[in-house]
Amino acid sequence: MTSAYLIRADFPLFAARPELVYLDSTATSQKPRVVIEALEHYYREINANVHRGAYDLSVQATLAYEEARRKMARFLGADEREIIFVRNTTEALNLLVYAWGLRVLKAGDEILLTEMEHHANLVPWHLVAVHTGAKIKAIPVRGDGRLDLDSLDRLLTDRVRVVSLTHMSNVLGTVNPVAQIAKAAKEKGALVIVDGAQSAPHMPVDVTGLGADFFALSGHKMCGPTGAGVLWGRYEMLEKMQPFLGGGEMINEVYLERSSYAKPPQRFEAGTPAIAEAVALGVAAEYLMGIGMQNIWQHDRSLVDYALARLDEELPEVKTFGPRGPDRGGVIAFTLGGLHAHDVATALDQHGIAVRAGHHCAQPLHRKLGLAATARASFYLYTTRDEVDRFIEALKKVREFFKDWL
Amino acid sequence: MTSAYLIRADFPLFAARPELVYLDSTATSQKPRVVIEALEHYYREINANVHRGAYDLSVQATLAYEEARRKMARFLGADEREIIFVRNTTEALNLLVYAWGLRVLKAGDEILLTEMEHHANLVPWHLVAVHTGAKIKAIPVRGDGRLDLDSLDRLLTDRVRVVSLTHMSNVLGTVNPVAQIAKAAKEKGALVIVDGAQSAPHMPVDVTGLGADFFALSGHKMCGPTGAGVLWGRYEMLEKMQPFLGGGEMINEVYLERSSYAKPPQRFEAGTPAIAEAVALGVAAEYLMGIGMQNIWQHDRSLVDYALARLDEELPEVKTFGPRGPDRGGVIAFTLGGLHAHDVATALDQHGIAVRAGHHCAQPLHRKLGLAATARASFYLYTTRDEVDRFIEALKKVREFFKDWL
Amino acid sequence: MSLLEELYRETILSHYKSPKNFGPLADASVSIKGDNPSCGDQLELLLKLNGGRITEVRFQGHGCAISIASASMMTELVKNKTLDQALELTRQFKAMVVDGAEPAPELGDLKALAGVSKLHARTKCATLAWNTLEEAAKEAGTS
Amino acid sequence: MSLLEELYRETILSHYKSPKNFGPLADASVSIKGDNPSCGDQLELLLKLNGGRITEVRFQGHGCAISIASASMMTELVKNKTLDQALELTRQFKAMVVDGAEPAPELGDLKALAGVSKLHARTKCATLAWNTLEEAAKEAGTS
Ligand SMILES: Cc1ncc(COP(=O)(O)O)c(C=O)c1O
Ligand SMILES: Cc1ncc(COP(=O)(O)O)c(C=O)c1O
Repeated sequence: MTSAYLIRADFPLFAARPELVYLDSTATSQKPRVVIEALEHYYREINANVHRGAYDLSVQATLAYEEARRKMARFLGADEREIIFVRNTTEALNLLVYAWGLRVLKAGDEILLTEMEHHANLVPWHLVAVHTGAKIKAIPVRGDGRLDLDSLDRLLTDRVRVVSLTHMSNVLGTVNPVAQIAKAAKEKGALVIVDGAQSAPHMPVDVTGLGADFFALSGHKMCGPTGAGVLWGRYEMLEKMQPFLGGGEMINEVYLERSSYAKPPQRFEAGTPAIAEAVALGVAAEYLMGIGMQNIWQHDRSLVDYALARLDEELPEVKTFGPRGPDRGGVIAFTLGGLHAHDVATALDQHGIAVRAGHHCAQPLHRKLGLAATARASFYLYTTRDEVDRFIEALKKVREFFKDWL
Repeated sequence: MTSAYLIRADFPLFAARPELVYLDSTATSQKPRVVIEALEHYYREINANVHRGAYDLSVQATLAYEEARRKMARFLGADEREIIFVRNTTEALNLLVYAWGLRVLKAGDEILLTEMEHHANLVPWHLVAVHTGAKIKAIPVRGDGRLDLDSLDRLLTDRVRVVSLTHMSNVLGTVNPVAQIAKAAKEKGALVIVDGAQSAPHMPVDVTGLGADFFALSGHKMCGPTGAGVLWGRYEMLEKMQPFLGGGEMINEVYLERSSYAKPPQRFEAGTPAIAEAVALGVAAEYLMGIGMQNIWQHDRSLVDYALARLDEELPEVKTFGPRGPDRGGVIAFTLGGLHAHDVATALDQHGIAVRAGHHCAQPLHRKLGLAATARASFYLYTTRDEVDRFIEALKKVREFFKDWL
Repeated sequence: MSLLEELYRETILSHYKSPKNFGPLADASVSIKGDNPSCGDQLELLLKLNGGRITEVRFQGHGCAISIASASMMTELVKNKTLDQALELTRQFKAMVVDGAEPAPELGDLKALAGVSKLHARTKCATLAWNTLEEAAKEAGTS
Repeated sequence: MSLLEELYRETILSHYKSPKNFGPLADASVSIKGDNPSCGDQLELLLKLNGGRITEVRFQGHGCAISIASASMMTELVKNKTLDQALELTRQFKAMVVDGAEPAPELGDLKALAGVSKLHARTKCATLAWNTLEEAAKEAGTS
């Protein structure tokens, strides 16, 4: 990969804040200049509403928007008709719960999740469970931070109608063997939904190869603007699905008391979309493809291996979570002695190191770890080895500062 | 108001396209420099995820986001805890349908709409009707483009649980007497929802004065970016309502099989919001308040009166729709002889005039008018009298061009 | 010649005002509805088939000059052609109005619509009848 | 002195490690739970009241040094005060940690938390116990 030291120059925020060591890309990534400029360019030169225009400007806006759809299709190895623009992963998963789960699931059906899910892949299913009587089960997480696949045979009963799981944990960094699980699930006739919020930004994703039915991502975590994400779905599935939000653009004919619906993807994009944001997300995907998703993955991998080795060696008071090995992305949740994660994060912030503290929207996983909160450092294509060093040196100072209280 | 000729200078798109006469602000508005710069500034200097941060950058992002909420509260005369950020009016109305309509309405209940509703305020209710057995009724539109209020007594039965109507029609320009209708509806114990997509950008709105329970707007129509809108709701109502989307940030406690919810407005903002867009929408609202909503309304009013007078006088082949008088905003839907609206719009576009053609997401209203489509010209704070003149001169050329076929 | 003059010629406007083969068709073998939801234009295409050949074709509905003229000229062109020939003409027509290819001589009068390729906003109008024809051919193939 | 040193002093860390009045309280007149959903901190406040006076107060739960120390010192301060006095102290405490006001002398040791006003991310931690106290006072007033 082009050196992270050079890549940094593409990100204006680092120039504006030269002292900052930003280790919270798992929450949201920084944005390269090309993405910010794409927004600017859109608003300065081609802003108009899409689809409905009979004039040139609106045609240009529509072309830009549909071009972004093609770029996202290329990014995911999908067909452009399978790309639905949503706000974020959360909306994508809710769309599935409302348009499919609430309509199809029945009492006695089972929903199989994992213990490492983000709230975005838990809370919407609770709604389904309450309203339909379907039951939620979860694949356990083992002590090493990997899923307990031995339990799969037992859990994957004939009653399981859907398996919805994260591709990569935002706490443990674990990359789950989605293709293997999808295959087993498909054999049971279950639908497979992948929460790609953390995988799409950090590794090559080929949705057809995964064998899943749906894949959700958030643009803001992959160098795109806030407000735009993607739900990918197999076209046969999308065609069968009822709409989620009702309104303009997703219809065919509307009467006062009834309406008929357009084909996918329009069926699932009601109202004026986040046009500029989708366009800029397309630019972000192109930017990442230019650098190479495999290169980004290798970079994340090498930083996390380096950081974990140094932590193990030099900071025995630090406890980290998640697996070691090639199935581990650039996320490190950790604790320092008996200190609370918030106090550690505040102390690191005083040294210019931005890490997150809390349950990272994964309360059930934290409960399993026996903790209310962890601190979390995460890496991305612009993170340098130098920054990892600064993080570790700062952590040593924090340990020193609190030494009587660990 | 500061002259529209001066205001134009705030909008970069007009400098980039000096020949363009943009008459489609009803679909989406152009964006002033301050709004584009707010996005840029956000991404270049303060981008981080909100709410969850233990570090300074995230605190700054959160402060900017919450400041935007306060600005929108000021814009609407509301309390900041009553401002929910959504994508657009469409999402706001769907939120109400899912979180309230589908849960509360029963067979036999009635939903009262109007014949001039946008699809965003029709299609979601169809879902409720199908699933609950509630019945949809509509206040008729009279020949002059106003609502037939005489029918209100008859329509507003004890079975009406909700009255949902547009504040201003995006086709007729009619401003509906919402306060009066809300009062009558409240007397019957019905909930009142106002689609403010067209009113919020163009006139002063004081939600408490309106007497409604909910009010929806789209940021992109009021000088803000795409991807951010607002649902305002009375706090007592919001407090009683179940959530819509489930995910991070809207929860209190999450277990594998159940969850409890945060207070409003967080309860209704699941996942990473459109942060930069919300921040920029706050800047847009401030920009509009700086110019003065009453001034903008007067400006729209004077342009529409001028345009209608010239059309009546000089283009008898043009038929316009909607009321004449102080309850008419800056929107003119029209036909030219027997020509199809698309052909008229294409011809106008060749003269640099951007108008929309179609049913403008109001098929039932067009059916009532006996037309499949109309052309529509609409005005905003940056529209000059000179542009109205150019529109009318171009329309004359179009008439001349098609004269044998009118 | 302006784009407007290039497009809205006598040919097109007269087909618009007096479309050919317009109206119902009793005993149609296939009838298919097409629409452009973004503008509300709607069209129904009715075909009588005999051994893979279009022996009768009519259409009804409403739309702009471009969509109606395109439908009207299309019905004149495909009548008495085989479905395969009609699909080949569809390909040629789309090449002209979508990709801006030189009008194939087989398209005859339809070359009057070549200007649409410069008006992206209107390609959907010009292709509505043809897309519907493709749907009809699919339906005929499966039934 | 760095902000870190200003904040994490002996006072605070020792309250964190050995909180006062921590644990259950049998026969509490009011018990109220408070939480910071954004970080998962949770706290339960238990009060025994007698004629508007707080005769016993304890808390339990988990949180960071700032939230636990704040709760611990708060319980020491409000014990044997009337609810009205406790609410006035709450006002003074919030003025200090939210608005950065000079610590009121009545706050005693709690002035050790004054630095929080410079750490916006942590004001919620410092005020958690106090917000819960306000809720408890509301509950006591209505019951
Ligand atoms: C009256 C009215 N309601 C709702 C909408 C839908 O707005 P949006 O597409 O931003 O959700 C519009 C805009 O087209 C409108 O004019
Ligand atoms: C695994 C995972 N799923 C879902 C989400 C939710 O993403 P968003 O907030 O963009 O909807 C996140 C991000 O926090 C995540 O890490």
